[in-house]
Amino acid sequence: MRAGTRSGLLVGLEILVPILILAVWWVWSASADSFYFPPLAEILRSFQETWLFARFPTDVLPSLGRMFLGYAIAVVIAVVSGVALGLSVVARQAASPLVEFFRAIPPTALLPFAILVFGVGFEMKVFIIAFVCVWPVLLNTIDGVRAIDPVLRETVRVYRLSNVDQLRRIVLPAIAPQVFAGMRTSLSLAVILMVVSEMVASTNGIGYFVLQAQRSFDIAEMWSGILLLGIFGYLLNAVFIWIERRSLTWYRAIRSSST
Amino acid sequence: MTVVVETRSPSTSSLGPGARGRVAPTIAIVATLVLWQLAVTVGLIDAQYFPDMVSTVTQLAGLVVSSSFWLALADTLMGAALGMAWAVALGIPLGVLFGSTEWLYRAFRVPIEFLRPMPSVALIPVAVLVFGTGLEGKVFLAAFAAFWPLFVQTVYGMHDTDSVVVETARSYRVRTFDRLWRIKLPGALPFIMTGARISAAVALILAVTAELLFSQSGLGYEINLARSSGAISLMYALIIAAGFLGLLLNAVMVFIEQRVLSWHPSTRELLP
Amino acid sequence: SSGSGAPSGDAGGDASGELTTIRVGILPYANVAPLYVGMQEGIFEEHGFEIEPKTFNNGAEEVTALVADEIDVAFVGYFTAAVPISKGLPLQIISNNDQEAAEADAAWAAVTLVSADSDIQSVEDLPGKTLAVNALRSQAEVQNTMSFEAQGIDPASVNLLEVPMPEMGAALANGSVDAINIAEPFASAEIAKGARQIDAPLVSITEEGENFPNGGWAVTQDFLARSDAEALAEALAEATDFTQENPEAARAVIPEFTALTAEQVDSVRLPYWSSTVSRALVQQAIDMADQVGLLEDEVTVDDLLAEPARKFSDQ
Amino acid sequence: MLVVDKLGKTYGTGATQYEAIDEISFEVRRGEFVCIVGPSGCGKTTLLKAMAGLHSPTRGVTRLNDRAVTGPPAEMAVVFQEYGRSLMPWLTVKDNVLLPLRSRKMSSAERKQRVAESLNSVGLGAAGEKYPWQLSGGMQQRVAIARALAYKPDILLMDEPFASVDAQTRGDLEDLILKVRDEFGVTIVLVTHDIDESVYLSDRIVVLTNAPTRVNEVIDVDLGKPRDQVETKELPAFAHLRAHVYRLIRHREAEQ
Amino acid sequence: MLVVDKLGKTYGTGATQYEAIDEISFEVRRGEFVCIVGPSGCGKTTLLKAMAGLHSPTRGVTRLNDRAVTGPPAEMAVVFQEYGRSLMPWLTVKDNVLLPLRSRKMSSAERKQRVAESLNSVGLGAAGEKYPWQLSGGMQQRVAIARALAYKPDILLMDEPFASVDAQTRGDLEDLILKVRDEFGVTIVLVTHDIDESVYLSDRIVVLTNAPTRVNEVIDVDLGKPRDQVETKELPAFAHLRAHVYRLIRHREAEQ
Ligand SMILES: Nc1ncnc2c1ncn2[C@@H]1O[C@H](COP(=O)(O)OP(=O)(O)OP(=O)(O)O)[C@@H](O)[C@H]1O
Ligand SMILES: Nc1ncnc2c1ncn2[C@@H]1O[C@H](COP(=O)(O)OP(=O)(O)OP(=O)(O)O)[C@@H](O)[C@H]1O
Ligand SMILES: [Mg+2]
Ligand SMILES: [Mg+2]
Repeated sequence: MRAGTRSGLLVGLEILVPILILAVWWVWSASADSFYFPPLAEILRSFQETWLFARFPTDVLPSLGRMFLGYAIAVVIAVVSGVALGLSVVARQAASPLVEFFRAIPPTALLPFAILVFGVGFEMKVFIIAFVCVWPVLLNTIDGVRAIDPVLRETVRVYRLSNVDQLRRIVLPAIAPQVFAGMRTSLSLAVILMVVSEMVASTNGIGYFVLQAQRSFDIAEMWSGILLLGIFGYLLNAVFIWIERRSLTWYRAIRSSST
Repeated sequence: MTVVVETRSPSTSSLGPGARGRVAPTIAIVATLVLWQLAVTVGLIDAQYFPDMVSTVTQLAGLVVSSSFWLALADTLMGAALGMAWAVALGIPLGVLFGSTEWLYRAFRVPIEFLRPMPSVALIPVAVLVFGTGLEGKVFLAAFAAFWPLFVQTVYGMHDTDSVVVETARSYRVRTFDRLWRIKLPGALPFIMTGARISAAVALILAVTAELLFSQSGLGYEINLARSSGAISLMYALIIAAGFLGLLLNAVMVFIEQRVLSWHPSTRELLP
Repeated sequence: SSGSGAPSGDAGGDASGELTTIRVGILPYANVAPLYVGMQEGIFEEHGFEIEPKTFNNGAEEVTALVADEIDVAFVGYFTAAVPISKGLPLQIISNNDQEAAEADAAWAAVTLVSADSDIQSVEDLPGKTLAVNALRSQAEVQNTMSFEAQGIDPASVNLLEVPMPEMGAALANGSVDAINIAEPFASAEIAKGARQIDAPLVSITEEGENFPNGGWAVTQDFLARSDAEALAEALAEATDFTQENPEAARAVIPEFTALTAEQVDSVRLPYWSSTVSRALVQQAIDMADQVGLLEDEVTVDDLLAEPARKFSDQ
Repeated sequence: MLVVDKLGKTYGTGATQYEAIDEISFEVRRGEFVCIVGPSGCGKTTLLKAMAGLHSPTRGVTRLNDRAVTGPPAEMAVVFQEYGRSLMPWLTVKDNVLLPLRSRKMSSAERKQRVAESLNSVGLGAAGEKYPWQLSGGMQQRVAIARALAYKPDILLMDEPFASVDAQTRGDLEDLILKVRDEFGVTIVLVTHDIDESVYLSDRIVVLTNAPTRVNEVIDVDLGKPRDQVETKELPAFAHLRAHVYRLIRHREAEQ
Repeated sequence: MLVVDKLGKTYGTGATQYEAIDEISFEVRRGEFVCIVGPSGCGKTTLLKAMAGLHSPTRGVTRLNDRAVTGPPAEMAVVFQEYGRSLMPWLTVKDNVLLPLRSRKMSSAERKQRVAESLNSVGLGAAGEKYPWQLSGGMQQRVAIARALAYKPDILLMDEPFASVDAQTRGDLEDLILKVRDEFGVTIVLVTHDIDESVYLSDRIVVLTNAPTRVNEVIDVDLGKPRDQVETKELPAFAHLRAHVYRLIRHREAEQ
């Protein structure tokens, strides 16, 4: 019962605080009279007109599709190569300068190359999203593999587990907590890069809409797009946390307080 | 043959460990450069729009002797370093706070997850309006973007403390400060250091991006000039320079990591 | 160096011999050569100004910086200026800067190119094809729409796709687009690589011999209230006209603020610089923008052109 | 002083629900040494953690000086069965022992002194600068004991604290703990599997049954004080008690 | 069969260098049961890991059937002293035991059978669906033992495998291991702190000195087979051996 009231309080907080923030924003923006910070009421009106649900199929769905594809590709590539690099000193030494080099390249600076190789369409955008999302997961995977408990490593060696078993049943579960941390960061990057990639050669998409609005000084529209991005960010994360909780029960049991 | 344990050549290797550590990356870098040159020479990539390796490296060599290049580099580095410093100064303490106080985290989860996917491009008007087009605007964008990976990783790291350690701290009534500073934080350090390395690159990327869009100096500014003038090999030479900055920043991060994580399995296995 | 040192104030202008610092937002294109020529020739100094240029990547950032008082003056296209003005931002243009050429083969602001081996011979072949433009919902979209209408083509039949200008060549080369609407210095470079010019939209929509206005120098209403606003407008106008008369001076300064080499500068088409602008053509630009739906409230020539600029406009 | 009152613990809910402790009641007097013995998995650790206020029991309550225990009470130290995991790998042995003292009011010299003393007393005077992962299992366990001793608690709960040390060291540590109890009047509750040890150390022994666990018997150990590794163990009463405890534990139901 | 030849181990370099094992030589014959005893921290775990090919020694070599051991040999199983950390927290008890069998050629029914049998033999038949962190310390230790038994190794190395189980279970497990040895001819090397246990189980006992460690004495244990918890321990030879081993361990230098 005590646990019940506690979680009830937490849910209440989680709802109350955003409402408070919105209220403050409402009051402040109503009196601010700034061109770039229009009243919240205006933003909400524009939000309702734009997204509920006029542009939903035309702008939202294509954006999300590209985002998920890029994200998925990034995660797969990052985990596969991260495991390889985490396991082999030589591979890690060899790849390290290249990895550190490429992940410091701004995605916007990569656009020319991406356009040349992938054209201006779908593939280019997916590439840009994947290119950026790959690094947080990759680094976390490598570091996660390197942090595997030495006693577990020894157990694995002693019992001569097959490579498949080592990967599937030891390495992947062991690194999962840290990989999830990386995926969480990358998820937000995917949303950001969805917008950046739509700076080029787009005819639809949330990012495209925000940038067009910004360029044509439709500031309330721009904020409505940003609002939508934020809402997506929140929802995606909520789904993510839900999945994570389900897959890491064991981890929560041995980490931090169990009471 | 085992996967999980690093395959290390025994100490009887004819090359010293240091030399061996340099051979593999050298081979990898040379191979990449050769592949690049081949891809352009063979025509896999259109040479009119993508420079070959030799001409880009020549460009870069030309840049290296010009002082304005180094000034630009220093400007970018300054923006990235300050942005990173802010990200560290805010991201880790807030991550510790939110990672250790559940009601706080729950209370601000919505605004946090709302802000996290804010694209920097959409924030540029805000950055320009509030912080201007100088160093401050650049630092703001770099700090804003670099904050999140550090913050998220710190929050995750705070949950990575062993439950027995937590119970130990509780039973000895270790005071809050020590519990955070000497128990939770060190326990979270492996995650935090990974986050710091991600953030360092993000700070650099955003510093360059800010320069691309509104700054008056720095690598991004030079890249923008080169791009808008169609000077392709110059542009790629500058992009490579940005990559080198990333290598430099990472070297710093690895240096720090090896010190603060000397107790961690991932680092201590490197010890003899 | 970043972070402007001395913010310019109203004080210290005319009376004493001290120079007022003016922070000017520019785009790194040949268009803004008059600013540098004027600095070189001491024209701004004569009028009591010291110029501090700041480079931006696009007009929208410049407008934001203007509003944030990060810069005093910005070089903006007429379309870029008309849109925020129609939405209530207090901007005006105090001096005209450049215009499109009168002839298609000298056009520099916008030419439509196709690759050498393309089936497309003229604008008539464009329907059903994809045309890359620098930015949608802006000048590029407006000028092409109008050009198509003027040449009897349904604008809706051509797919416009946004591609940054530096990447248009690559996009044309790898076949992701069929034609590109491109400006200098890229246009010359692409033509040198064999691309064929099939249109120059701003030439197609004007009468024989007319120069369509391209861009001018914008300030905020606050700046206009300053006593030295007019002097700045005069200085800009003088520099603009001097540059048009001395193209070699222009070619000499361009490498300073772009990454173009001296040889490249020699081969690019230069803008047509003029401090005067036709009110009728400015009105046409506004109408075109309105027609494409870019404007919110109605904008007149007088909303767009500030007092000093109007003085220089031919009636 | 410390009263365990009808304490019960059920882990989990629904299908995976497991009743570890049915109902346990006993009390520990001030300055008393009580050993808890019982079959593996019967709930000794669970019981100890509930007494330490680390777990909340499903039923019943622990009372310390008539106040219900809801969190770890001040002046109580715990030596965990998972000693290895209870040491911070990022702190040296010295700092591990020092950590709980930081929140206590005393001069830093005094702290250092206490750390050095307690490390010496467990035979690890030379290992202070090492890290826990550079120590053997038995050494780690002794660090955990040293940490508890340096804390100078009023109540000391220990969960199989000597499981990983050799016979000689075990004897030494047993005597050390007895000495600490006599000197400072510490109340000690110790879980052990070694029946000799339980008889040797205790004033009373609480013998538990298999899960769902109850108290099988509480045995008074009247072997007098002080105890001596050789002499005490040669007493006929010792042999008798030992056999008695052993028989109690043997009487276990088939498989749990 | 298994020969430890002048094996030595020095941890670290420079100032923090620590010589754990000076030089150890002994051999284990096929089907033999050898116990290793020695003071806490003397290098028993280090020695065992070197024999398993998990560490490379600083000096000397281990040979298995005349071939130097450089990695864990096939058909060898190890029960680690840190049993808790050697179990995968994401796998159920059953899957933990099953894991090493996956790479062995046998039908899946046979695998299941083996898992069930070995879990039953350590008294955990009912805990198969639980996760390691839902078990008590002693139960975890028994899972680690079950995993080694299910693997049916030719050589079994165990590092204090019964440290966390109660006296009754300990006796049962001791007899279980002896039975396994007799049935399958497994060669067993076991590290223990319990002197009774070492005498009861062994054919020979290797007694180690303090660090830097050498072999103090190798004792032949002629107590015949089979052994019995009651009868064997009543033999005069048992008491004699036990006292002998105890004396050897007592003869330790001051503080290490
Ligand atoms: N987190 C948990 N979830 C579910 N069951 C648990 C949990 N912790 C312990 N148990 C169960 O409770 C019972 C008692 O566990 P406990 O650790 O208290 O035993 P113990 O007496 O300390 O045993 P040992 O002597 O082996 O350490 C065991 O059967 C165990 O499986
Ligand atoms: N990774 C390491 N780095 C440095 N020293 C180490 C390391 N591992 C072990 N040692 C040292 O080597 C010595 C022997 O350790 P080992 O674990 O082999 O002892 P042990 O005989 O198994 O002791 P116990 O009975 O307590 O388990 C100890 O003094 C220990 O401090
Ligand atoms: Mg226990
Ligand atoms: Mg050991």
